Amino acid sequence: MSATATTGASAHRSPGDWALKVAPWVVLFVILAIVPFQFPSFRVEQFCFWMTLAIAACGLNLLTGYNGQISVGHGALFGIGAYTTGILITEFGVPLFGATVASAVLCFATGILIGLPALRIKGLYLALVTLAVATLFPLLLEQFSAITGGSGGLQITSPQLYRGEMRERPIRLESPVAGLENDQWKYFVFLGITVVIFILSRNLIKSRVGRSLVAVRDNEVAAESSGIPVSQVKIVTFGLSAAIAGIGGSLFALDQGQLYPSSFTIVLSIYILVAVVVGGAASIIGPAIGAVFYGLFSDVIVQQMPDRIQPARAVILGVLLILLMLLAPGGIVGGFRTLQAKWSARRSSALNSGPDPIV
Amino acid sequence: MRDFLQILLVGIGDGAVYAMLGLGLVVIYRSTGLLNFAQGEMAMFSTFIVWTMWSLGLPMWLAILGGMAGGFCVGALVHQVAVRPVGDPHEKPLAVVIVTIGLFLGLNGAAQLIWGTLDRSMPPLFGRGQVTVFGVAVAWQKIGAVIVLGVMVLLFYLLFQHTKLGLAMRAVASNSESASLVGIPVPRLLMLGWGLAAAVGTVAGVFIAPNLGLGTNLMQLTLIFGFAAITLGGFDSLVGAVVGGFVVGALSSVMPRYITIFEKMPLAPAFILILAVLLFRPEGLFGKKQVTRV
Amino acid sequence: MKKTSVQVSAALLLGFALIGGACGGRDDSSSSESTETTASDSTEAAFIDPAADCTDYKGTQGVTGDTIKIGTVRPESGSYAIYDNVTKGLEAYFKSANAAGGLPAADGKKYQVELIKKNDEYDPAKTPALVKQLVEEDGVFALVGNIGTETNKSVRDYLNENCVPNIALATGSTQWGDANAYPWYISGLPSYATEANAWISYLEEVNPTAKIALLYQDDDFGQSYKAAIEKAIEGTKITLVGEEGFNPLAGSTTEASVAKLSQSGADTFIVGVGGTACPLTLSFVPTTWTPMTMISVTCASKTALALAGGKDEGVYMAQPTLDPADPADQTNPKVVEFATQGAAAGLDEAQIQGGIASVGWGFGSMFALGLKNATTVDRAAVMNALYSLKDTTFGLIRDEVTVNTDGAKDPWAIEGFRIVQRENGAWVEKAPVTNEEGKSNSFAGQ
Amino acid sequence: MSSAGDGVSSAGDGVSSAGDGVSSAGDGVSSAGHLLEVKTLGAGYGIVEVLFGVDLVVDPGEVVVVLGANGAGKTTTLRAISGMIAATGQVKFLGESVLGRRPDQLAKRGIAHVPQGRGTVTALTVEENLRIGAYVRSDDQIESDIQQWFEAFPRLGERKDQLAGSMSGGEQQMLAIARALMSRPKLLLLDEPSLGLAPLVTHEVFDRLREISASTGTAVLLVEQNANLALEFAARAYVLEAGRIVLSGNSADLQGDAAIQKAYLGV
Repeated sequence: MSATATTGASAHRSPGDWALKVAPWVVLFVILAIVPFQFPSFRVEQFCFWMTLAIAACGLNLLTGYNGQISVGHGALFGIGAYTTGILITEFGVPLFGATVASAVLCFATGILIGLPALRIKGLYLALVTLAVATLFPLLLEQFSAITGGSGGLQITSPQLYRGEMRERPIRLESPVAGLENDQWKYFVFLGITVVIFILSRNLIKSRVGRSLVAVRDNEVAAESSGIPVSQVKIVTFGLSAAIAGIGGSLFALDQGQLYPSSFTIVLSIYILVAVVVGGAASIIGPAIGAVFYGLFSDVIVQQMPDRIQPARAVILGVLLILLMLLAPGGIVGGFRTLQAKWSARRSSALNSGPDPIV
Repeated sequence: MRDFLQILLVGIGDGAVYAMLGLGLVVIYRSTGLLNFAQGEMAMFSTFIVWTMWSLGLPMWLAILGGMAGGFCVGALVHQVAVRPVGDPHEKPLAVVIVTIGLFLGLNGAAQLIWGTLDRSMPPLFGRGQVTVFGVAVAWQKIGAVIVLGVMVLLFYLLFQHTKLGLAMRAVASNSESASLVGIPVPRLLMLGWGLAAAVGTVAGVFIAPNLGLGTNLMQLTLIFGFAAITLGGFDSLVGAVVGGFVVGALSSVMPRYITIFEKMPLAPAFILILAVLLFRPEGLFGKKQVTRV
Repeated sequence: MKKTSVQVSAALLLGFALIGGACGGRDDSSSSESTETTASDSTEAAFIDPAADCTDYKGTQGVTGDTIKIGTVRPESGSYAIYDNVTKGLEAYFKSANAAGGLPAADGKKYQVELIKKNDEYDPAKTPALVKQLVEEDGVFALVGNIGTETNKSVRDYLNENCVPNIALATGSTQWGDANAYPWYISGLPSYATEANAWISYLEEVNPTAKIALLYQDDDFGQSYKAAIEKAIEGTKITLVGEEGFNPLAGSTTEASVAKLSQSGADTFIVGVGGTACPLTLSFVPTTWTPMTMISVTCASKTALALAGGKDEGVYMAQPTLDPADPADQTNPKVVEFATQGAAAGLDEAQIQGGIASVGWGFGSMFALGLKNATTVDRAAVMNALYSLKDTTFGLIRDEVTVNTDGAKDPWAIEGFRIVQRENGAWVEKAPVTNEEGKSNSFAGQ
Repeated sequence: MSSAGDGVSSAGDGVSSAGDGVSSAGDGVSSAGHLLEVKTLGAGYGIVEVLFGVDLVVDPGEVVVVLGANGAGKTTTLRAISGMIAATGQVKFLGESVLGRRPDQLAKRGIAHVPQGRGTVTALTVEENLRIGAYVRSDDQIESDIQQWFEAFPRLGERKDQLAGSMSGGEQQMLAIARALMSRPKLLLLDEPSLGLAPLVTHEVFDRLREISASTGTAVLLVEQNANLALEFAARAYVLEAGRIVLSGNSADLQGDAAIQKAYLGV
């Protein structure tokens, strides 16, 4: 891994290398820009859902991948973001994306609250507590049905001009651009937010703060002794992670326009975690890849499978997870890096015909 | 008062089953230091094996033995192919959590593939009969559950305190390196521990299934109660699992009926218990301090 | 490092771009702008007038030659997968119809049905994408037998705005009575409120001072029962002396609730819960309490009652349909037809007798009726046909139950129940069918 | 890699006997007679290599010590021999190659290993520790052996029902050794028994060890930093430096040579 990094950094900045570095980004952006025009509307809306999942996974990755705190409960934070957005818009008439900001703030606060016990509870025990949170969350939604709508769901509505009068109508993101349909507009808005969140989290990870996150993960005592305020770092990471998951949830609410407790069961938490580890924990783009992988798997591939073997989907996913942990614990990104490191090591050893570089 | 007593007894009966599930969790925790999030699914799977044998005409007790044997194999296999290769749970908690989640999904899906999605009916081991004590009806099934739990605890006590195998298992749990150096084949004992836990889970499943209906989601929420039980009792304490099971059973039966805030979430008392114990007394009531503090 | 990840993601994206190519590009003519249907008060004119209510109306989408495409969404996996048996029955109906040459329509042709199924795992967040896929990509004519209250609710605006029929919903939630606002929906079950009303009517007859203990499922389904019971006992001497909500997601049994209700002094026990919890509730009733017990129709199937451990003896229910497991009903031609043709279409004995697949069979039959009665093969025409049924019947509805609809005035097809009691594993009639034509919405307080 | 031999000959100007000892082992001529024979042993942790070819032999009943500074690879040598870490090279026990076997398989063959610091199973009682020590045995003398240990160490007997973790450091070390010997091994591997013990206690432990070894005929391979103590106890010694054997010879010779004392043993 470090070998790749150094070859990349120390490479001569020849135009060819530069092109090689930029080309994938260009290809990626071109693809992302074309996608909404190539698919029917329901697919584009599914992509929007994948993006909300990617954002939540990005948040969880900060916590689990970079800071080493395991949460099996991010589905609940995602849900808090979603319901906050829904309630603010429907009950208090908050503008759509204003509600997103408010959700992020509220989730940050919730994250701090959950982060407090996490100072004393670690590893598997933290996983247990968050698992319990995730299991409890849909029940909480039903318990407080007066504001959440309970199992009947929360219809997110806002006053809209309709046939000449103001009425409570299901929210929708109206496209201001003539050539774009609503779902395509939504796609680009979501894409913009997703990209900004991933870039911000990348910058965070590359910064001094990010290094202290990793230091705390790798060795708390050492981090403490080198002057890193471990408790603060852990709590704030929990808050940030929760806030990002909350933004994902908020967009989910805007995407769906209605919320039901059964969407926020433990299964959602598991899938967010799956997106992180399949894509590659502790890699910036890993969660996005994991979310796309999961989306492809559950919304495209599984739907093509014959009826009788539909339950095999869980088996496939389960076996895949176990194999991944045994063979490529770094997920897709990690596995790819390992392959590349091997390949470049072979190439360099072939070139130098010297001994393999160790460390 | 009478309805309180009636509800309390329901809770104690449930508690016996949570304790059984907890025993399995404790056995695994003691041998591998791992919180097995797939324990419930292992139990569900082997309960289906019991059901299959029973519906093929075997007597219930024989079917249960068969299911325990089947569960033992599932547990042992799971340890060999999935858990052992991952490594130390305290060094790589994320990998271990993911593997148990993978097992959770895999076993659940496999059960759906094999047995379909219809809830099956399973007769209560001790029948549907009841005795009335002071105007309160107590099902034989509840009394049976408490007795079976007692027998299980006794057997575990004999195994761990009075056999060479049990001694070896305890040695592995406490210090696997030293255990290995005195000639104990550690991997084989861990495998045995997983098999044992799954076999115990079968009994829990046999008691839960008649009440919840035998479906693939049999254990998904019950497991949280089991975890609450062993958190309260101490992750490494068999006695703790039993005491914890009864307390959790009683609380989650009584509180939702008398405290409005818990009305729709019998799981909440269990959750509060887990959080409070881990925060203020992480070793639980009967656990050893060194083990639970990470 | 960065380079690597980008390459991976680019490769993945390229992957699904290829899938996109295979799926084809966007159909530019589809527009999501839409208008809401206004109620039409005219009795002469058809209930739905697509020319006035629908922009971009595609009345014959899904009909090509003599084939008609139908979609359905149900939980194939997950906790509610038991309801997949409804879909099995639906599928068997269409298979059987196809084998017999197809469904007859007003244009004299017989249509082969192509059924496309989607799995939403009972999660209303998943339903919209799948329903949109059925409508936009698969291009179905209508949805038939969609399962679940919340799942159907989650696509109600979409389907009504796009004028796509959703026929024979597998849910009796009282909200489907709002045909004025949502004319493209029609339920395939009786309203839960009508059922609850039937219980109370019978109680008034046999026990006018009944003291009821109610166990209800704490969601739309169970709350429908609760509201209807409360409304029905107004002005009677019947009282509600104990009630307990039950949350099927909470992971506990109904045992403690039953224990509490058993001490309430009630002489009547109404079990307003569904799924596995219902028969198990019966098994929890202590021997010290012997109330007259009424159970939800959703629990009446043989499959479900097998879970009661013999405690189903003596319970009552309000029954709108024939029971394929009941010896008394087995000679009825409707049951004979279901049993023989269902078996030919691949249903096994357990499914035929189970009482769940037969419901799905009825849903298929309801669609067939709409197609047959429609003036043309057209979405609005089929809906209008279903909203103007006159003294007809379909599926396994009891012969005495009259089937009539009249637009928003009477949007419920099934409104009659008889009261039966379980004796020696079979249902015995205690009160004959009472038809409550056009009153279902009033029972629900609408 | 014949570096071990080279090292000795270059260093062993004054002590020719040391060179002899190693060369005879290195040749492997008389391998049949050795209890333990280690050749070109290499081992490490992950990518960090610690041992670069260690050669040593132990004969039946013999007491041998491996000396060396902190980090020289002493503990790693023992761990590699008893199969606790992966290793390369050759390890023969009783003439059979045992490299790659698990520790429990070696324990069955007669190698007992008391690891550094934590030799006891702290969650078991004193008596249970002894009993678990006899895990590989199935004869009927286990009970009498336990009683013998209680007689030999009354303090263990007094606390037989206490958890091992509740005893003092010296008592735990004695218990660890006793537990290892309960398996009636042919070879005892001992890793720094003096670590963290008071000098008086250390002496007592070594005295006991000598008695037991002499009476049971158990060979001991000891690893120590405390050179003087160890050389008094052992008949032969190897000196390990940076993962290689740099010197070997009889304890008496090593003790008598001031230059060696200064260069390698830090005295």
